[in-house]
Amino acid sequence: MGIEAYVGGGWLLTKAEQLINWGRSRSPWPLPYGTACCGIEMMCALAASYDMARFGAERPSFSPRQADVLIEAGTITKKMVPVLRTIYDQMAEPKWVFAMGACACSGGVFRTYSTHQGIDDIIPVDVYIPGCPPRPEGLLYALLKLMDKIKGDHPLRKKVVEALGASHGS
Amino acid sequence: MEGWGIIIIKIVFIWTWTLLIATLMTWIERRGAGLIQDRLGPNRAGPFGIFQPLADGIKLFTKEDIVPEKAHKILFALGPILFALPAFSAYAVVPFGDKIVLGGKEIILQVADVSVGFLYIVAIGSMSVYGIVLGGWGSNNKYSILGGLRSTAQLISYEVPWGLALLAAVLLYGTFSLRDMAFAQQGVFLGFLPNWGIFKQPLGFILFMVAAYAEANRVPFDLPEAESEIVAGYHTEYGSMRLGLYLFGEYVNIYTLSALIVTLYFGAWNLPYVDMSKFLGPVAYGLASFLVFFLKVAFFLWLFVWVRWTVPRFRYDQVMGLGWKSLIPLALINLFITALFVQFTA
Amino acid sequence: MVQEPNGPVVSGSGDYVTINIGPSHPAMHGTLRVIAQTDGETVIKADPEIGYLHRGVEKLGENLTYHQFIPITDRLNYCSAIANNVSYERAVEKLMGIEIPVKAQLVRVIMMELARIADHQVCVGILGVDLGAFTPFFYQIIQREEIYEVFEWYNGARLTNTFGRIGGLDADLPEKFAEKWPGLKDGIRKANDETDKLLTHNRIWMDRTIGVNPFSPEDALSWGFTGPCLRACGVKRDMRKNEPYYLYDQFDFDVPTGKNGDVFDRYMVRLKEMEESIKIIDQAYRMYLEMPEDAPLKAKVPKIIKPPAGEVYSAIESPNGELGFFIKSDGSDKPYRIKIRPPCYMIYQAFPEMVEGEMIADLIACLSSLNIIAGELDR
Amino acid sequence: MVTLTHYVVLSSILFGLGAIGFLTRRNAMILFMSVELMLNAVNLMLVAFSEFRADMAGQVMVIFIYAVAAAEVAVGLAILIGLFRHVRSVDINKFNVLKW
Amino acid sequence: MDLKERVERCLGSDALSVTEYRGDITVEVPRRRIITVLKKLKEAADLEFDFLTDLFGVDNLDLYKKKKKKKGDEEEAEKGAQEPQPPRFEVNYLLQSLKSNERLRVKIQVPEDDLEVESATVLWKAADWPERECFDMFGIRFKGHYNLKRLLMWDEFPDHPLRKDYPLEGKGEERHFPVCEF
Amino acid sequence: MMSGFETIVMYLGMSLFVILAMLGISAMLGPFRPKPRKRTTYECGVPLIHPGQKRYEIKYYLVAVLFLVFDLETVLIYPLAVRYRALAHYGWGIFFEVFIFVAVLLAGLIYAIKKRAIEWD
Amino acid sequence: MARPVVKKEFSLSDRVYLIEIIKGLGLTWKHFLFNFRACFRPGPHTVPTCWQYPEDLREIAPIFRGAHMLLLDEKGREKCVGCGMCARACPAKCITVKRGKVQEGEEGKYAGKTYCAEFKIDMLRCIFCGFCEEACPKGAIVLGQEYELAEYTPEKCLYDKARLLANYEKAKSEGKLKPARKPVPVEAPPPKAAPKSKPKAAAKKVKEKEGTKQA
Amino acid sequence: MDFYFWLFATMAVCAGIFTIAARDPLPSALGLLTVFIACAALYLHLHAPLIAIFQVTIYAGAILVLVVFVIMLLTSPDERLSLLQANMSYRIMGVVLGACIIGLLAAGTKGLINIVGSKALPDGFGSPARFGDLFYRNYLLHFEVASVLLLVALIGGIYLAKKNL
Ligand code: SF4
Ligand code: SF4
Ligand code: SF4
Repeated sequence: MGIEAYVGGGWLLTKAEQLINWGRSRSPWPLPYGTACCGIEMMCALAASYDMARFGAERPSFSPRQADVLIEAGTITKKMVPVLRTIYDQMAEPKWVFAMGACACSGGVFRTYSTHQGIDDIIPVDVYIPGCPPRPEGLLYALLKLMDKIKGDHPLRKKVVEALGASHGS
Repeated sequence: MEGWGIIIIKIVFIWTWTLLIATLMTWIERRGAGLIQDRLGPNRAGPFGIFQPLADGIKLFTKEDIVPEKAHKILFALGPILFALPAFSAYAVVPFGDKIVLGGKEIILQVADVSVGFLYIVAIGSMSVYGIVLGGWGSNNKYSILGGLRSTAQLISYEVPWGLALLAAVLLYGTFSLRDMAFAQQGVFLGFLPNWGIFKQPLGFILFMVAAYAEANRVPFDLPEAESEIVAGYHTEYGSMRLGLYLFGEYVNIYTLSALIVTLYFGAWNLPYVDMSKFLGPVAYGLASFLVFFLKVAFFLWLFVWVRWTVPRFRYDQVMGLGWKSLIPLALINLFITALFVQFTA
Repeated sequence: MVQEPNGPVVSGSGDYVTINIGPSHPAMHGTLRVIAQTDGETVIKADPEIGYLHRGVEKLGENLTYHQFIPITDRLNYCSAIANNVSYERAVEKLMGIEIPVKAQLVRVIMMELARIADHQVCVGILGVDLGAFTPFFYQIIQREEIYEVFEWYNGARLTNTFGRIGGLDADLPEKFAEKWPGLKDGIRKANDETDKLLTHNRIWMDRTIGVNPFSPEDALSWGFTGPCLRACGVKRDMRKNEPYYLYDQFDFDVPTGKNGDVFDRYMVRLKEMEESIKIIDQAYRMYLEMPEDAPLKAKVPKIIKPPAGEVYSAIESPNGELGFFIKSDGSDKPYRIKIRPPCYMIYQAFPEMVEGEMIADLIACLSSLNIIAGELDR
Repeated sequence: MVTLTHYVVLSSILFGLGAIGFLTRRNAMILFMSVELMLNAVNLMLVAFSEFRADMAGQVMVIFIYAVAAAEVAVGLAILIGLFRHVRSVDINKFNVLKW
Repeated sequence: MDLKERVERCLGSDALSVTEYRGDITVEVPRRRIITVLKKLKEAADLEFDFLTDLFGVDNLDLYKKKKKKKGDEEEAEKGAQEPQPPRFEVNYLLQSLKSNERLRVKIQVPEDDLEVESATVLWKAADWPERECFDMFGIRFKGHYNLKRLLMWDEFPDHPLRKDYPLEGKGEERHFPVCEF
Repeated sequence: MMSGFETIVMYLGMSLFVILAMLGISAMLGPFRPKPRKRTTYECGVPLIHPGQKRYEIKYYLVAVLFLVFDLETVLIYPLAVRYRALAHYGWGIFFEVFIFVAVLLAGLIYAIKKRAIEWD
Repeated sequence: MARPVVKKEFSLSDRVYLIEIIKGLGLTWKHFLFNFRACFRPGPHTVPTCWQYPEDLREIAPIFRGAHMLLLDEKGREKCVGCGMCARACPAKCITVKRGKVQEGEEGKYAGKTYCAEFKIDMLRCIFCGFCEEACPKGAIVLGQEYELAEYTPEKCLYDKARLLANYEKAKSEGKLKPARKPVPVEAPPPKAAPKSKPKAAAKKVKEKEGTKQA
Repeated sequence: MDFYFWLFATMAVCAGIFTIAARDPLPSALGLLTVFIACAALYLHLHAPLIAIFQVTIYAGAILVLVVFVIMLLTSPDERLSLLQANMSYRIMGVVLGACIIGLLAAGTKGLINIVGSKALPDGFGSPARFGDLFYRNYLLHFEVASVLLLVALIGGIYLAKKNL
């Protein structure tokens, strides 16, 4: 829809987007939201043996403004739901979410009065990781999958669309 | 005096160099941390993960910029700028080598050799407080404010022993020019030691070192961003490049401080017992001096990383107690001793 | 704006600042929350809020069969799932009046002590991280991974092991254990040694931990403390010694105690306990090897477990303290009521009293030294 | 050519601004800052004179003014904090209560 | 002397029944006298149950229902209806003696229409949260507890989840949370 | 005399330029998707508790006062320090100067410590 | 508050911060050097404590409880008879089985008289406890070693029969089939009847008590 | 070099106006910071590098930090303390008075240009060395008195602030 015309040159745009996607996929700073047992496995993934940092996923930052990937590892109870939602809301774009473990994906075995059955109706989930808990390798695999997903993104085109939308809107 | 062209080239060079070192520092720190901790650290982006900082940079550049609704817009925007500006410009008076003769022109390897260059560092150092305190306050978040206040109090507290250690150095060298100080460290001391500041002022060096760690907000003095208590300290609410400036400024600060340590206490570009200028050509000498200086700095850069992953951090009151009750009296003693020393050698 | 239903009890007045720490906070293990009223850096009043990980385990237990509840117990104290499994199984066995074979007891002891080590490793490591020393954490976790490997070869999972079955075990010790144990032992000792070198005598560490949140034995007992936190206060109480179960009376081991009950003592007690656990495993393993190859590992139990109606309470010394299960049976295949007595529940109650008048930073140190595991705290 | 007059005018403007601020604001903090502004204007004047008279005494004077300014701020703000505790405001109009 | 006898002797008429099952001694005492009893048990020289291990409630609703069903015939059911209903709830106190390492369970019955029990926080601080949890889960009120509010569930939670008539998957309570589009 | 400072000013300008450029590029490149609750203050995921009252400790003020005085005195002695070597030839006068300076500072410090101005509990 | 007062006693070397810090630095330096050297080893597994995941896989126990699979017997027939025992044993209630009668002419496909017409496992709910495997009378369902389960959408995590059978084929081709589970030796019923009768008696007693209570 | 003067002079005046006109005290302090830095730049121009540096170190780096701290202690970021003088007459009077002061001072400078003629500065004017010598020769006593004054200020500050703790 003529976005290339705005930015000038499809080739350049694609290259720039590739570069941006490369940067984003190589530095997914996690926001470790480990609430339960899966959090321990997430810790193991961050720690020496599996070392998520190899993929640039270092510097776990608890401030939602600074993180890219929300790793929701563990049970989300109904009491926790608003908190999770708030944290997600406060994250800066672009942001991605992992639902790690059965509890986060669907509530798992805890089909009870106080457990929220799956976080995907609170926040959009990018990668589901089944397992209880998933092995650290499972998490790393999800990270690789996320990288693939990021590589297919079109940040600049989206940006232009947004800008156009905003100018049309106002 | 050098022409404008050369000066501009020097500025651009030093700027790029600082930037490069600071970016590299982030990589070194993460790889170093990895290796210290029996893991690998980022190694996927480029060979050995050397492009990791680049990826981080791109990520930060293309991240959404959020200004919290409760934040004070002006202060929030000014915070990172006020933090990064002093950090980035402090290097202006620190030398990075002796001199190089190119095309018959003598070029001093220092951006500006001013008579009060040394005090410029002090002044600039005292300005970096604002970035933190205003950023923290501007965010209007409890953790930020607490982090900002803590950090500021810590910075100003350690500026005193820092300044006193510097004062002792000034007493010793009798000049404000960092370049002259470097020259004063040629030759030997007591017949066998290199004539370096550290041998004349071991206490001063330790004080300076400790204060430098505190000034750079590094472990064990990293309370302002002590993750476990106040989330991310004064930059809790900052994301995107604003955060980038804070993180980056910290590394630039570390670089400047390391260079300062080398200049003041480790003989700048002088090698012990050897006078390079005697047997090296003017160009080679210039490069060699730059190299020697940088290698020394690199050691201290590494030390910053190394210490960080070895020690736990202090508690806030302990930081203040250490600063006021131990370091400042020690710094005064150091001053006193130096005065005596100079009195007898003068 | 959301209405915060659980408003703090501490009301904001005067010059105090109310700081909310948690749930999504680096030091709060994801699910704890403390609302601290502070005067500058000093905590005037702390109000812990729990329930962010309340998963309804007890209710769930009433709706699952006895066997199906075993995996749920994994998820209580997930740092040492095996201790939970054993405690639960023991309670059911007691309810059914079964005594499990000696060999099974030995395997249980070995695995439980391994779990204890794994638990303490996390606790010590996290304490370091919370106090700014990251490196020991990594050294500890490496050894923990090795322990995981043993678990994994035993029953196919790293963390949530679903260890054992009611009436005994479902598998024998894997060969991997014999293969790994000598190296693992040295590894654990080395990691502890390195932690010790990096932290214990470091003045910064001592400043941070010695004399922080001291707790008197009387208070500790009144608050229902058990486990390392109680022993750090100087009370030499350990269920393995006081009410020995599973051949614990035949092993030779010490119960390390502290003096002041401060963070440092808790840390030291944990470090030392790991050493004791290694000793126990060594002895138990020796005894295990003496047993005949085909010695039974499981008592005779019916396929569908239907204990007679009755109520029992049975507890073991889990890494955190006394972990008890109260089970009331009505004679059907599902428990009528399961009540879990988690050790850190009692410990965490005392938290406001422990941190009152301390610094915010100490609050963090205290919390991580107590080793509060939300899974068993909230159940 | 910048002459002494330029500096003097500049410093008078700054001084005047300080005076206006001092007279028109009610926020005690801003009052303090206005005073600092005035002191700063004086410093500027001193340095300017020192330059144009080629006498460094002016510069030395400035240093002493710094000392005075620092002392003023240290004590003044302490008093302000004390006042604030009782009045809970930094509005100087509220400071007219004598009985604190 | 074994524990059962000592407990009986110490409590006298307060002990409604003392039973032993698989080595666990349980003593049932009148509800209103619970604090007195606990105090006695804590201070008696030959018992010294000075450590409160745990405190929890039990809902016996299903137990009675089932019994009735088992007996089957209507006559019995009618009789059951006329009988005074046995108290629905129980509160159990797990005590331990630090000296002799003996354990004792003290049990009281709490009828549904009068859910009030004296708080044990006067004797042991450890009773603090268990009592709150008991209140949260069963609605049993502890008189004299300084801060009796919900512990595990959020404050507006309308029900008491561990009661037997509360379904496992809840009644659809959701904690209100703000929703905005993803 | 001036040239050195001009360089410094240029350096400062360069720094400022780069910083602003960084922020500018970042603002240009970053996505901008305002959502209703994105800009709320971070407080560990729960709504703000008592946002209004935020008064911090007097200790910070005391530290700042101490710093002010110490910094000032340090700065005051710099001109002397730089001439120390030269002035030392005239005898011990300059030494006593430094001595008195140190003594005055120490007195202040001791007072502050005695008054527990830098204790935090 | 009766807080014990703790006196801090420091030895001289403790008092000076630096000594212990320098010792610590030595320790970390040792680690660093060791790992730094190790970094230059060939192959992905350089630093001995760090497994570089996608290239350098850590050995996984053959009995690891990963993704499920439905087994075929030697003749390539489906073992599952659709009895639903696994679904009943599952604590997470994540298995749905529908039994189907084997039609004429399909005997080559199924091992039993019945088969599972539909077999679904909701991997998002599964907690990988292995109870289904234990409960299955035919040994038809087994938890394999597959652990790379992450998916973009939840629907993909709902494994149907085809997927489960495919899992088996994959595992077979990779040679990752689980060894048969060794049954543990079970204790012979104790000779003396005392402990066996005791619970019953006790139970009776309790029942009597309750009975008396009710009366 | 005129440009230099005008640049910083304008900066100083603008920032000065901002200082007294800002609604919140903290931006006002920022304005003051700018004034100080602009003045420091002017000092450089006036051959007083030492003073310029001191200006930044002491005024901007210490005094203003103290002020900022006190602002933080006494106001919260949520409170908007816009305390312009409510009373119009006061305000007018203030402005008039201020203007008068400016006018008076400016008027008084008329004859100044004549006083200062020579611009031949002695060697090393404003250099640290000259400064040190001057200090040591002529102002030693003042210096000591200043340090004692600071000590007193320190004690006073602590005493006053602590008293109400
Ligand atoms: S998915 Fe399993 S391991 Fe993960 S949090 Fe839930 S119960 Fe724990
Ligand atoms: S897998 Fe086994 S248990 Fe499940 S339906 Fe098939 S045969 Fe029955
Ligand atoms: S592994 Fe456990 S949870 Fe998963 S399907 Fe089998 S029985 Fe169900």
